Order: sequence, then C-alpha cells, then structure tokens
Amino acid sequence: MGLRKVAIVGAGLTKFHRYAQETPKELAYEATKMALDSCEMTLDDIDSVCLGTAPDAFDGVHMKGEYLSDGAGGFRKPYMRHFVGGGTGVMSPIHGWFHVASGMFDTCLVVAEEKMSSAFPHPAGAFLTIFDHTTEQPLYPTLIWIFAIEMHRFMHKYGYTKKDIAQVAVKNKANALFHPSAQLGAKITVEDVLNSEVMAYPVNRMDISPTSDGAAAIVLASEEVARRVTEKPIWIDGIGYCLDSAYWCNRDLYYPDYVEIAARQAYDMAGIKEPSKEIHIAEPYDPFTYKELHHIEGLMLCKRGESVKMLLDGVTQRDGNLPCCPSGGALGVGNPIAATGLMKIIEIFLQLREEAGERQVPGQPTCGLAQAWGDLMQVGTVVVMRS
Amino acid sequence: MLDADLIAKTATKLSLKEIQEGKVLSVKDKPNLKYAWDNGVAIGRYLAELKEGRIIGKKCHSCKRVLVPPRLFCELCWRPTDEWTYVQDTGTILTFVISHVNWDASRVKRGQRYHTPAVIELDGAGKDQGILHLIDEIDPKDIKIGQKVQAVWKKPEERTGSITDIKYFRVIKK
Amino acid sequence: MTRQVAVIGAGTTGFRATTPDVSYREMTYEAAKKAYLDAGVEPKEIGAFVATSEDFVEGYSIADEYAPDQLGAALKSLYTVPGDFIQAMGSAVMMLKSGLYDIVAVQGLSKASNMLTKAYLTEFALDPIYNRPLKQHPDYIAGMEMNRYLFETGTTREECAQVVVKNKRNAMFNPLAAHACDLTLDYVLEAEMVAYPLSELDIAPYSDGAVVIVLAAGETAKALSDKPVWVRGVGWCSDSPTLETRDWGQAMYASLAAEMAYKMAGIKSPRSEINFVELNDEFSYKELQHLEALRLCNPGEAGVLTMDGATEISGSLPVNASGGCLGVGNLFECTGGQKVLDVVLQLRGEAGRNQLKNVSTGLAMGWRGLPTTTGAVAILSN
Amino acid sequence: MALTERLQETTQVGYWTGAIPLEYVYTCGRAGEAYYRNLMNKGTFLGARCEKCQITYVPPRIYCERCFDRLEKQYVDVGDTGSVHTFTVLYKHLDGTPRDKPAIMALVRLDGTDGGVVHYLDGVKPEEVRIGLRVKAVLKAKKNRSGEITDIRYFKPVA
Repeated sequence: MGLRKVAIVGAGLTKFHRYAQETPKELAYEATKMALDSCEMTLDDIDSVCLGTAPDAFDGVHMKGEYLSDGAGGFRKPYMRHFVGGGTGVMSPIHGWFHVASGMFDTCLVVAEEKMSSAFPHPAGAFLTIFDHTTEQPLYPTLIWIFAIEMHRFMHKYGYTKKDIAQVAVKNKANALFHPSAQLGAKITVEDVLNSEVMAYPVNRMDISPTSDGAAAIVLASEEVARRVTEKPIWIDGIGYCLDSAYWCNRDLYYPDYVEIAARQAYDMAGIKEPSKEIHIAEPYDPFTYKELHHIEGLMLCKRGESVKMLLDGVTQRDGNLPCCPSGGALGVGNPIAATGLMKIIEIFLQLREEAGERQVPGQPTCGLAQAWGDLMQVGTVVVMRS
Repeated sequence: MLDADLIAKTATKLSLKEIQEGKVLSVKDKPNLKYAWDNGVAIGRYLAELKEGRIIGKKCHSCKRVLVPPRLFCELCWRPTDEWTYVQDTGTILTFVISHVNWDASRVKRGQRYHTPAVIELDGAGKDQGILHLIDEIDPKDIKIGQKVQAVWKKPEERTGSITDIKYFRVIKK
Repeated sequence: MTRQVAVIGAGTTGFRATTPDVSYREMTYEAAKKAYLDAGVEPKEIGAFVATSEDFVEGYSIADEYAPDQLGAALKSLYTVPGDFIQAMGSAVMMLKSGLYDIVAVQGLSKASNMLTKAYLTEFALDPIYNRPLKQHPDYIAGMEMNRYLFETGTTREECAQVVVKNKRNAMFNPLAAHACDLTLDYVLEAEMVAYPLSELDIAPYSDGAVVIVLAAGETAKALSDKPVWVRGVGWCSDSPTLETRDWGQAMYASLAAEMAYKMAGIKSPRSEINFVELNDEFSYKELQHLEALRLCNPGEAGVLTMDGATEISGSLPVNASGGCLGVGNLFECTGGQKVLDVVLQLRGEAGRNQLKNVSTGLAMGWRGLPTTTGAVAILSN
Repeated sequence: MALTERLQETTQVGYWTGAIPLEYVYTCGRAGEAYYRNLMNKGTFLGARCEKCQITYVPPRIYCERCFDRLEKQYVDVGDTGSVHTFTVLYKHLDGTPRDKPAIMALVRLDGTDGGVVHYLDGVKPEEVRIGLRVKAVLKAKKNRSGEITDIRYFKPVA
C-alpha cells in the first residue's frame, strides 16, 4: 500500500538502578542526549517528539508527560505522550512511526522514561488502583496476584512446572551480565529461583523483574534523512498493537489473544508468513519469567504449549536458533516500565546492526522483533525491524 | 554501539538508606486524591443485588454470555445487553494464588493466613466468565484449580452493597 | 502521503455539572454509539481508536485499561494519549495519513464531578522539588499569568469580564452547555477575588460529558459521508513547562501549534481565512491571550475586539459561540473535544440557535490547563 | 438508542468512594542537589548558564532545554536579589477555604537571569506590589535550613 519507510537511526540508554539520584527529567535528558549524539544530530534536526511513560503513579507527578517535556527534548516542538500501561515502551516507536510515516515529519525523537523509586514505601502500592475501583479494589488486590493468577492458569493448561519456567530467569540474568545498563545481571541457577522467597505461589522473588529508574531514547527518520545520517539504518517494517477488554476475569488467561492479534498486524505489514522462521531474534516482554514464554506463544514463534520445550532445548539462548531476550530483558537489565520496552527495541536495533558487542548473537540476523505487554493482562505491542 | 563508560555516567546509584538518612537531598509528599465514582445503571444494580445476597449479571443474546459484573452493552458484540439474569453463588476455581504479600508489598505477618485470591467461574454465567474473589475456610495447600466453591455471605444486616458482602468463597467439594 | 482526512461522525452526551445517573462507561458508550451512527460505521469497520485520559483525573493508576470496552475497541488497536483531545485527533490524522488505516475514532471523556480534590490534583502536577512544597492553591499560577498578560498587553479586567458575559450568554442557547448564565458586566466584575486579578467568575467551572468523533481518509470519507468536514490542518506544541523559565505573558505554545496547523492548511492570513473559532477559555483571559497567539488579532487587541462585539455570534469573528469552557464547562482532556464538536456542528449547519451564517472554515484550539504550556489546534472546513 | 435503561428515580443513584493511597520521596537530582546545597550553605541562588543560547536558568539544570548542551560545568552564583516578573494576591488556601490574610505570590526574576523563584512576597502591602518591584530573599536561619524551597521564608522589597 506504499507506506513511507521509517528507520531507527540512533539510540540512547541510561543505566538502570533501583534508586537513581537523577530526577525524571534528568534521566530523560541523559538517554535523549545519547540518542542524538549517537547519530550526530541536535535538537534542531528534530521535527517532532513523542514520549512513552507509564503511570503517573510511579514518578509521582500528575500529567507527567507535561512535566517531562523539556527533558525529553520537547521544548517548543510538536510533543505528544502515548500510554498503554506496561506496553508503552514498544508503543513508543509505533507512535513515532505514525509521526514520520504520515509525511508530516521527517524526524521524530522517541523517548521513554520511568522513575519508579519515587513511590514509597514501594511502587507496588501503585498497582492497587489499576483494578476496577468498585468491583475489585475492595478486595485489596496486588500486581503480583494478577500475574500469579495468570501464571498458574498457564502452567495448569500445559503442565508446565515452576522448575521449567525458572530457566527463563537463569537465561536472562546471565545475558544481562553483558549489558552496560543492567541492574541485575547475574549467574544464577534454577535452584536459586526456586529457593528465593515465595511472593505469591507460583511466583517467587526471582521470577519477578526488579523495579527500576531509567530512560531510553531513539531517533526515527524518513528514508531520505536516514540514508543521509547513517550507513546502517534499521527499518521499522511492521507494527501492531491491540488492547483486550478490561474485564480480565471474563477470558481464559492461559493465552494472550491480544498479543497474537498485534503480532498478526505486524507480520502482515512486514510480509511475514512464518514468524518462527523469518524472525531471527526476539525481545518478548519478560516482567515475570513465565511472561516470556506466554508471549513467545502469543507471538506464534512456536506452537501453543511448546515454549518450554523451546526454552529447555536452548533455542532461545543467545547462541540458539531464535535468541530471545539477548539483552537480559526486564529480568536482568531491569524494568523501568516504558524504558524497558524501548530498551528492547534498542537491543534489536543494535543486534541487527551487529553492534551488540559481547551480546551479539551469531549468524548475522536481519529480522528482529520486540514486544511489550501491559494493563490488566490486556495490551500487546509488537514491532518488527529489519536491517 | 552502547558505550559502557558513557552509560555508567548517566545515572547515579543510591541506596534507600542514603535517601532516608539525607545523604542526598529529597522532598516528601503525600497527594490528596479522592474520588466518588458514579455507579450508574449496571454497577448500581450489581451492588444493590449483592446487598440482597444475590449476584446479578446481564445476558447478551448474541454471544450467550451472562456478563458479570453487568454492563448495559456487550463489549465483544457491541450491542445493548438483554435481560438481567441472576447467576448462582456457586462456581469453579479457574486459577488461584497463595499470596505472601499484601497490596503495598508488605508481607503477611507470621501466624496470619496467606491471601488466596482466585478467578471463579460462576455457575450460570458461561465458560470462562469469572470474577475475582477470595477463597477461605481451607488450608491454602489444599486448594486446586477446578474445585467447586460457594459464596459465604455476610449477615444481611452487615451488607452494604459491595463485593465484600461476599466474605469469601469456600470449597464445597473436592 | 498527501491523503486528506475528514470528520465523518461526531457524538456526544452533552455536558452537565454532575451526571450521577450514569457510569463513565455508560456515558462513553452513549457518545460512541451516536458517533458511529452519525458516521454510518460499526466498530469492526474502524481500523484504530485513540482515547484520551490522565490517570489521576479518572482515579486509576493506569486509566487506559478502561478505554476499550465502551468504545467497541476490545481486541482492536487502541492507545491512549494523555493529552488534549485535539492532540489525540492530531495522532489520528497522522495514522490516517500514513495509509495504514482508513477510519480512526477519537474519544474524550470527563467525569470531572467524580474527582473530589481538583485543586490538589492540579497542585500534584507541579514540580515536586521547586514548586509543590509551597502547598498553595494552584489558581495562583493563573492569577500570575493573567497579571503578566494584562501588564504586557494593556488588556483590562473589564475586557476579560466581557469574555465571561459573552460566553455564558452564548451558552444560554446551546442545549449541550452546563453553565449558561445571562450576566451583566458589573456582576462579573464584582465577583469574589480568587487570585488577583483573577476572580471566581473568570474561572470556567467543570462539567461531565463525553465526545467521540470518527475520522476517515479522503476516499473513504467521501464514500461514507454526505457532509464530511475536512481536517485541513492540525498542530500541537509544548513550551517550557517550568514556572521559572516559561513565557508568562504570551501563549507561545498556541502560536507554534497554530503555525503548524496554518502551514499544513496553507493558511497565510488567518484573520481573513478563519471564519470562527472555538478556543480554550478555561480562564477568561485565556480567550484573549489565545486569540492573539493564533494571530487572529494583534497583541493587546483581543480585549478591544471583545468590547466592540467582534467576537459575538453576530460579530465578524465569532469566538466560542458554543459558550466555551466558561459556558459549557472545563472537561479536562475532553475540553478540546467539545471545541472540535462545535466547529463540526457549525460547519454542518447543525448548531441550532447559535448557528453562524456563511461559515466554511473554523478553528478549534485546546490547552491542557494549569499548570501546563501545551496547546493544540485543528482547522476544519466543509 | 444508546442506553437501553436509565435510572428514573433519584433514590437509585449511587457512588463508590476511593483514593490514591500513595506517598512519595523525590530526590532533588543532580542539579537540584547543587542548587539546594548552595542555598543551605551560602544563602544564595545557583543558576546554569548556556553561552550558546545566552540563557541563564534558575533553578540550574544539567542541560539547556533549547540546545541540549550539558550545563553541569556552567553553574553560576546569581545572588539573592531580583525583581517581580509577575505576582498575584491569593485569597484562598489549597483546600479552598478563604485565607485570613491573603498571600502574595510572585515569580521573582533573579538579576541577570532568565529564571528565578516562585515564592511569597512579604513586608509589602498587596496594593503596593508592582511588576518590576525590587526584592531580595529572606531565608531561614542557616541551622534550620533543610535543602528545600521552604528554606526561603519569602522575598521582601529592597530600597
């Protein structure tokens, strides 16, 4: 249908910490500045800015998109925030794609930021108020409940065990040892995961990604600009996003239909017929261990019920046939929500440019995918990228 | 290529102690954000029926589901829902959790019962039509997916028109 | 790449100070149903949806979760813009121009009456390090801005008060409006002072209500609609958000948003090419400041034009014929939605007793309210 | 028809109440740390100078919002005196109740800068305040300062 081509030409990331001293604006600036510098651009070269950041309840500022605008390079520019909960990070390049693909802008700066440490005593408290105020909040639900509920259903459906799923944490935390932004890179064993504190059966502490402060940014450009500023543009060839109903108890949670629908949109746009063969490398969202597997199935990178086999066979290892979360993912690098999604986009960007250093996957990948999830087991956001 | 040296300078690592002891400067605040959300037609009726010890849903003739909590429209068929329909206060555990943490990430105190929330498919509502509620009167270890449960209601005079008018669900057979 | 975009459907519940009989879901469902009926489309034909909300206005940590169901957008492409409705509309225009979609719906919703601590809410938007610890009622920011605007332009309190008189009176014949009043200038000038020179009546009261519009790309719009309203230009912009370094006299965000929209619409002389305006008047002086920022008059002239009646429904440049925020109400993120809605109704000749004669191009302008410096502009033609 | 049913009796109307139950601790950040340490120790204000844009930010920032140059090495002491850029006389408290004595709020443009401080004015009657009025910061005693904007008590006119 003759869509305008849009490329990622630059990227920046901060270090992820549990507690960072920097203000949200300062974190956003550091990532944005690095992204601009990486492609030798300045704010003058930027036509538009879009910001991805998840709940105001983390940073603790109402309308935090407004508060963050100057740190994200939005000064006196067309600047707009988008928000799909935890899926926001991967929604960011999608919203940026709209900016450039519309023909209204030739460049778009895409920034994602989260400072979760501002919320006290723990940012987990922010999640009580994601549930329906009248019919669910009176039961004092937590975020961990809803994940554990979904994980349990997923395990029950396929007979997956906690031991199987723990392998995701082992893989991702090990991958993160080589990521310069990583907060929790570590060499751990399945036993470490199984012996870590029980939070909400079937979820143990090491099944969960940490809360983090951090920011990420990329620069998007039209084909003409991209060819001018870089020899290695990475093209956004497919985008998809889908939101399911907020009535999350009214569906079988074992399978994320919304991820599949988003993936189909992205695959159709990118002309992908057989995702498990045509996608060389993936960054599915892994805020909890089982989520990586849940998403791999939703992304149709394996048949339903086969993600654990894929994991145990080493297919998703960095040197496997379909490396998943070579960055270290949310489990290893850290999880400043929106910034994590954009970190995943940046990982695919670097891998496809063969600039991932010690994390580089073998075999010269040319097609990669990043995905995020969010809300009440509800949002899928998917981006397919090619070199 | 990400430059590790550059990244290291982007953010300054602190510990909770350093913040709490004032090694770095900080400002505290507690927002005052209060709400009174209008129940409207569907949720208003739902709460009124809970007060009477009944669970009501609204049926969609197109997809045959009984929607609980009720709504005036079916979100999947995008049409007005049809008749009000009581569902039973019995159901099946679709999935559950044994939670050692409270909503604010604090831990359940020693000696207290762990929280055991579940998604419960209510009899009469249709496949996978669940609600979130709590399971009790059973050792958490003995809860299983697929068990039949029944609502344990507060006494009529204690009910206020709330989802907590159901104290919890109890397992009625193995 | 040069795909045209049109509004092919609009729906609203109308606006009331409180709406205790319906939930936010039921309210939005009604507006969506009307918009889709107006456009002659079913949700399954709509390619994507854009919602607007801010978490703490709605009272959720992640408010976007609750957008899809009542819009018919469950399991469809939907995202939320925590911004003004006109920004979200800008997003929808980009989506349609990209060629990826043919029909996109935009949603705005206000249940302002459900938010009980609005001053605290606005205060929570201030910088936590430099401003918030003073713990003052955020209307001081409007008072300070009004004072500087009056100082720089020579505009008077009377001229601002006339905006209040005009807009609340316009609302008398707008059945959708919640805060219609027929007041005298003296009555307004004697209102209780809140933050000098800003008085109680200079501040728009809040309203509840929902607006949904359906946008379509050129050929689709022509096929579906007998009276498409074309989106000729759209623009949005944010100035420095910090109180200490922002521009206090002029609305730079509105100027830059308008320039973007004018450029896209090919408008060189706004005053002669724009027939009428619905702009943000959450505070009386904002109408005047915004008119000047939009280059519809020179700095300092807006008050004079208002006193001369030029901005009345019968004037040469009708401004807020609907009653504006002062007469219809402040609708939080949906405020720009009311502006777009009224421009669409005027251009279709459906504005009832407030119908303007011989209008073909209207401008809708939104501002995100205190303490922000973000605005958006849409230019529509029939 | 949009809604197939409507409440038709006032007694059917109901609502559910709730709140956002969170607390926050905000670190002042790299620039804020320098700003408030300087205010605590020296009693003066720190700005950040961007030579390229010819702008001096107060409070200081680690970056120029216009050109994105780093400003962390460009902090300058800008003293404690300035003039009223704009002001208001505020008649109500945050909770909406009327104040016994109105507060004068102002943006004080510190001398030689493009930024300043939003704070109270005192030592002057509301009707005597003018844009352009010369003012100076009155701080808490040094031992009582904690590194917050409230270390400033108010600004007062200078001759």
